[in-house]
Amino acid sequence: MTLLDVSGLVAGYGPVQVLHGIDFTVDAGEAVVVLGANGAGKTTTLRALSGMLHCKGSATFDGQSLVNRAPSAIARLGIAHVPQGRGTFTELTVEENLRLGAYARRDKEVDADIDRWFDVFPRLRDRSDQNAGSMSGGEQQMLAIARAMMARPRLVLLDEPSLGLAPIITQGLFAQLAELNRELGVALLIVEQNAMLALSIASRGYVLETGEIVATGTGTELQENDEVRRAYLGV
Amino acid sequence: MPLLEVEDIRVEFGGVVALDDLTFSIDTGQICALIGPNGAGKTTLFNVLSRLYEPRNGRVIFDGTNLLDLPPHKIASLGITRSFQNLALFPTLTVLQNVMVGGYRSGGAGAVREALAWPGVARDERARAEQGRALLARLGLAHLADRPAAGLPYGTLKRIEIARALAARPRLLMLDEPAAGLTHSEVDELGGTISAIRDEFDLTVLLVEHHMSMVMGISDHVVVLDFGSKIAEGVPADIARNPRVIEAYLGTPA
Amino acid sequence: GGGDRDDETTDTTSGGGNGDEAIIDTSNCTGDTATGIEGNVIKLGTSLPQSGLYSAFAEILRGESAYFEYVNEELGGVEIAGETYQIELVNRDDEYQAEQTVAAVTELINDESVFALFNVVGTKNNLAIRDLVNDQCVPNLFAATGSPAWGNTDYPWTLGTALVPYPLEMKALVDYLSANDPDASIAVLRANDDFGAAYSETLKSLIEGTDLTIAGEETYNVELFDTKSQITSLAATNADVLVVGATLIGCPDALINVGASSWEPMIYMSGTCTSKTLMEAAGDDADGVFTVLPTLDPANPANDSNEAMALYKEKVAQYQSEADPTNGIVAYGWTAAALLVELLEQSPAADRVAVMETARAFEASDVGILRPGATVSTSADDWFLGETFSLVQYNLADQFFADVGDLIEEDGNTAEYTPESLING
Amino acid sequence: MNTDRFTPRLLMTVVAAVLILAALAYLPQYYGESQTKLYAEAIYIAIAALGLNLLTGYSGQVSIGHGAFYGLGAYGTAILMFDHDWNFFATLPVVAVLTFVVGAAVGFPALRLSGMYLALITLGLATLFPDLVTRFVKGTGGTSLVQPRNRPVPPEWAESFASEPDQWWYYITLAIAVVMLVLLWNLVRGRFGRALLAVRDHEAAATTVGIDAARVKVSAFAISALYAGIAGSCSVLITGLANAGRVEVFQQSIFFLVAVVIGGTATVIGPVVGAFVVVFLDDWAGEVIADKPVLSPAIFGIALILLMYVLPDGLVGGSRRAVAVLRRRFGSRAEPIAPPVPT
Amino acid sequence: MDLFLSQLLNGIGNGVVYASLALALVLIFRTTGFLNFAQGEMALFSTYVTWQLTDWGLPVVASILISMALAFIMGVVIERVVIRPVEGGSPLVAVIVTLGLFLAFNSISQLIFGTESKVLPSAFPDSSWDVGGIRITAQTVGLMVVLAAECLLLYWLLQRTKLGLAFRAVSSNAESSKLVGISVGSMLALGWGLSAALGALAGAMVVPTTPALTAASLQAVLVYSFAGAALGGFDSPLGAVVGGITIGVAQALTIQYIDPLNDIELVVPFALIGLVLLFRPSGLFGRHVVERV
Ligand SMILES: Nc1ncnc2c1ncn2[C@@H]1O[C@H](COP(=O)(O)OP(=O)(O)OP(=O)(O)O)[C@@H](O)[C@H]1O
Ligand SMILES: Nc1ncnc2c1ncn2[C@@H]1O[C@H](COP(=O)(O)OP(=O)(O)OP(=O)(O)O)[C@@H](O)[C@H]1O
Ligand SMILES: [Mg+2]
Ligand SMILES: [Mg+2]
Repeated sequence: MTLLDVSGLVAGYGPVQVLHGIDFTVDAGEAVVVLGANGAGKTTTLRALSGMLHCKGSATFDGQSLVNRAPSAIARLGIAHVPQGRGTFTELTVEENLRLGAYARRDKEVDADIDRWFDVFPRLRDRSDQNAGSMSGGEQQMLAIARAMMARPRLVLLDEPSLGLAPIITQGLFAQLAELNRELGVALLIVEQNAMLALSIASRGYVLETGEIVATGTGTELQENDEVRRAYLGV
Repeated sequence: MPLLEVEDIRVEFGGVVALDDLTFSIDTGQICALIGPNGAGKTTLFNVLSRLYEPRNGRVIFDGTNLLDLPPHKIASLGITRSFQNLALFPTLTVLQNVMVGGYRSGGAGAVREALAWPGVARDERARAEQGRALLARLGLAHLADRPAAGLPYGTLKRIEIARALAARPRLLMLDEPAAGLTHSEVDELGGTISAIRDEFDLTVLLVEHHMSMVMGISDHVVVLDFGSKIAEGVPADIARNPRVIEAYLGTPA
Repeated sequence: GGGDRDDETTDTTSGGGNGDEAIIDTSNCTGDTATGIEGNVIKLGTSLPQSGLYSAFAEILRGESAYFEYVNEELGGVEIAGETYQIELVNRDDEYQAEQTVAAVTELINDESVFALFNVVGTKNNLAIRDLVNDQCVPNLFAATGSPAWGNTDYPWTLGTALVPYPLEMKALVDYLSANDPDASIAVLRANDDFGAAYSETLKSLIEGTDLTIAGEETYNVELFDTKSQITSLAATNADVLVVGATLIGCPDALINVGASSWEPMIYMSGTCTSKTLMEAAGDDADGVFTVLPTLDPANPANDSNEAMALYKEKVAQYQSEADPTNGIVAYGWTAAALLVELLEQSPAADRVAVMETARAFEASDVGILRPGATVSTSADDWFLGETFSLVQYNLADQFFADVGDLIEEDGNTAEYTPESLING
Repeated sequence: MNTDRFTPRLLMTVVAAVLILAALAYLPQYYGESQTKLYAEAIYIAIAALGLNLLTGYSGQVSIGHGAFYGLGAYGTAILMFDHDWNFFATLPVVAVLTFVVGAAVGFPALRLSGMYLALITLGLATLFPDLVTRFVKGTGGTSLVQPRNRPVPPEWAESFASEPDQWWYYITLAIAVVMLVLLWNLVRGRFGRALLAVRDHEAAATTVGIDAARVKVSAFAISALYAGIAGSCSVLITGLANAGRVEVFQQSIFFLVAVVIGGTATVIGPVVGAFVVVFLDDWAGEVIADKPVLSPAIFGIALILLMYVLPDGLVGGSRRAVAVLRRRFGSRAEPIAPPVPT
Repeated sequence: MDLFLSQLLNGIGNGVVYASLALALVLIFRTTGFLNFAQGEMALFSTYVTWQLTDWGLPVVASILISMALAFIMGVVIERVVIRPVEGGSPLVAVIVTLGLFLAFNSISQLIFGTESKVLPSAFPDSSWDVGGIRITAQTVGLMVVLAAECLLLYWLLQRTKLGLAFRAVSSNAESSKLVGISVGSMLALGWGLSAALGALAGAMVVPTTPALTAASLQAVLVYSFAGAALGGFDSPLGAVVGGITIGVAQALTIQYIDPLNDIELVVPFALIGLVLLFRPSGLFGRHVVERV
């Protein structure tokens, strides 16, 4: 079943158009990767989907249109976003950041979930009372991911989740994402430069170049595409 | 001969020990990589070297001078500049202006003379602009010179930071995760650029990076931090095999 | 809008007049001294705060307008040397800011071509324009404060109003104390400006040679109106008398603070504080407070039988229905307007110099709601009006000021009691 | 920043400047005294706004207390002229030094503060200054008003265009303003201006390339104080007096800030345009509802709010946007549309 | 000694007045992240409304409550209508807009309610007690009780509730707040509403300590309230109270004991703030935020 259905999406900044009508889908419980060079429009795509940018075209999530819906309403539909630049609430503590992740939830299992993500990123547990703004770059990246997960979303938009993470943490993170995806059926839309790792957990991928999708296919198909190998896999 | 000697540097924040009596040195002309898990204290060390953080104890000797005796704005004159892990550009300035700020120290005429358009002021200004354009061209950014910095792609911004740091004509260039957010091919290209500018500008480079391909590819020497202390040091090939480093930092790729 | 440069007629270069021989030196007045009179209309200008924090003074304008409308409509106008003129009053809002007064007055003189300025409000505001009116030979009539500065003979074109000059208030107090409590100790609360200085400096000079003593003095910031700590400090002196050289909300604030302490001095309060709203604000603590009044108290129902008071209330109700006639500020405006009409009618010619000369040898009684029998006058060596008044005491039960003793007549004496620097500073 | 020597844009700027100057110079020939005065007021407020823009626009430090420096300048000039019979022009360097030094002295502790804490300290300054004046200045009639009588008279050679003193005063103010504008222009276009913007945008990064952020910020504070001081001096020339009430000082401070924001922060010409808008808007607000003067502040306030809606980036930013839109519409040149860049 | 105590008490009496308005400032800062220059004038307007209600014969407490409710609505509407268009833009623009509101509110209050001063009855009894020769008024005690309650309530709201967390999130990072599902617009409107209501309460508490309600009633107080809030730290309710009281006491003691500073006693609070901010740039109780590079 198609969870996210995007077609003809156009978005940009003021007079500058960045996305020139892109189409793609994410099925329920699927993990999809978006590859693309610097400035290709990956971040723009994710921001448009979570309502942070004015956009045209069509994008539906579970049958509901996302176009020009308020970001907070989109979040409440079950879409979480790990933004590029992390979007930390710098003046708040680590724990408060995580609680905010669960803002739209009404259930009583928030504490249990915090614990769960503390297990994934033990550094966060050690620093649960530290001001998030004073954490190291990688620590904040962990926080951003954990915060998004706290919403128990149906779809997570991850914008370069491995940015600034140590290799060992990156490996753990992707293992965890794969598990979430497998066990809980959380759909993932991952923008990632570590293409090898990302494709290893994804079922499909898209390649974005200057605002247009130029290639698509399953993980293995892409891994065999020469263009992709040269630019994104470094082999 | 060491250009920079870090001795017993200790930084604490409340209960957190960010640097735990760290000691190491970098030889002139080296590319020295500083790696370690998140929160190991790499950026903190950069901040100590730029005098943004005050260490509890220790000394930092750069070419015979104790850095810790100087105010932050004197560090650049000594020959140390850097890029930032979290982008630190001047978003309202154009790309060229950003780089020209890097050349602040060259040909400073003083505000009064500038206000009076004293002879020489315009010449200095032109020289700075020319230097800026040359650096941008060197880093493949010439076409962006008159664009405002805000809104450019992440990787481009990182390169502008390098250009700005170079504009101050440093002897030691410190780069904090310059390859973050780049694709594989871009990472390789940047690695090449860094080696090349080291040679062209006679630099010593201190590099923090989580892209192991780049670290292993271009560095002469690697220092590994964990919890603020040095856990290993050596040539890249040795470090890659060091079990402690693998356990704390590298992991075993799936 | 812009006017043409070419109709400039007055010379603006010279210094102040020199008031001894001819009262008014007109040698520099090159302009048309009948400017502002066109046909049977005489145009006057005023500037006062109508917006901002001091806009309560705008009520003066209602009192003035009521009187002028009454004169224009019912008496046919003001008669000057056999001709009758309708009065037109052009007003400007200066927010009580001196530089705005200057701008407003420049405009009134140059663009509106008023005959004279009338009842401009505020000491600083009038000081700021006194060179200007001197230079341009425009009468500035009834400058609306009790500052002693209006006695400065370098400025013959500025005439003070019929408020009691502040120094005379102190004279009345000292006289009263000398008679009733000759060795009283006096505590002084004063505003931190020239206004406060007028009280404290006159008082100090007047008690020289008497057995009265100053027990303490505290200044308060007029722009803050808060006197609590000052009163606490003065209360510690336990003086017999408190002089409140305060204005606006500072007056009731001081009274309330005295009431809240265990100190029970006789209180003398500035004559500027007598408005109904301020007295109401002081509540119970206003009982028995002394002050002076040059006019009848419009809030005192006993005065309603007075003919002038009845006329005042009737006409205000008729012409300015939004105004509250029991508000002393409205009553003040009415009386000032009546004085002006009286002055114009006494003038031998509809001419600036003639009017100003009349102003310098002016005598009037039973004008507006001035006290019956009270005469206000000026002469060559007495530049002050408002020198006839009563010492009064507030009666809380009936909410009005009751006279204490007889009418005080100090005509021509202000300059004598006032330290020279206050007049010519 | 135009590093090239000669561009069509520069030519247009020069032509526009000459035209505007010509219009300003002709003004007092056409208008009467009151109107001339109003323009002169706009011009000296522009001087203060120019300086404040250096602080608020370029250096990012918000001050709502520059009315105090303006007052200091006004009193400096007025007292020297009145008590010591100085020539107006002789007072200017003294005022410049005085306000510069006091500005630096205030700017120094202000270094540690930012945002609203700084705004607050400057508000304190605006509140305190009138009290100090009331306390220490005994001027005309014992009040804090100081009114020099020796304002400069038009010299003979100026007879043809400034026969009236108010015209002469206007021209003096205009000349001072032009000089101050040119000086500031030179200053912000170059290394110093860039350093200010850099410190504002990212202080740590600016420090690491060798900019002494403290020094740069204190300089900005001191220079802006100097500009406000000179504006105050000019106000004495025009109004003939120095005065400082709490309301006045606060209002002046607000006028300067509003002029900066309405005109366009971090642009050279913006504050000048803004000053004219503020002065004439205020004048208009006082007259528009003649029988309800009590409403005039409300009208002024609401007009400000509406202006901010229409021109959130100020008049200069707004007109740049308008030009960009026109260019795109008529596609005359395929020049990339650069977002507002400081000039 | 008695004199000292009396002055101390005067200071506290004034200080609680400053503190009550300072609390409203803190609330708006915590909830929306900026400083509302119109805060005092909005409170003034509400105070006039309270006066009008008492003048129509309503009991004081009821008038205050109604006026607070109206103020809440007014705050929400102002945020929605006036502030919304400039939100997310340059903070300077917002400053100018609140300055515009400041002017508008002052003058509209005068237009509607007239320029004559009004006497606003106090919510507290007019009694006082003599304690060892020092007079303590019910007014001061009542104000302190209300303040303590406000302070606790605010602390609880901001620090202990989900709503409070959302407020803090919005003022820290509006964009991320949206991403976690917080309706930023509603939070801002709510913040304005709450602080307007608190301002209405403050006005109704403060004005009866002065002789009368005029258009200038809150302006002098507001300067001290700003000072108090700065001293305590703009983001701390407790700081606002401590800061306000400190300023009041410093002022009273200066008037009594430092004669050369008479009538320029304002020097003292500002010197105090300068000093404190020099050592603690976020005020006594303010949270210092580290921005990393
Ligand atoms: N705020 C902005 N204003 C103007 N242009 C922008 C802005 N943000 C991005 N752009 C432009 O939009 C294009 C796409 O940017 P986007 O951030 O989506 O790229 P990306 O694929 O995420 O790349 P990366 O994250 O590696 O930088 C780029 O050319 C960029 O310059
Ligand atoms: N101001 C501060 N207050 C408290 N803790 C701090 C502060 N600054 C840094 N830290 C802590 O010090 C440790 C070292 O941080 P640092 O930024 O140097 O890490 P790093 O090695 O650069 O990590 P990364 O690879 O994630 O960038 C981290 O755990 C961080 O949380
Ligand atoms: Mg991106
Ligand atoms: Mg780091």
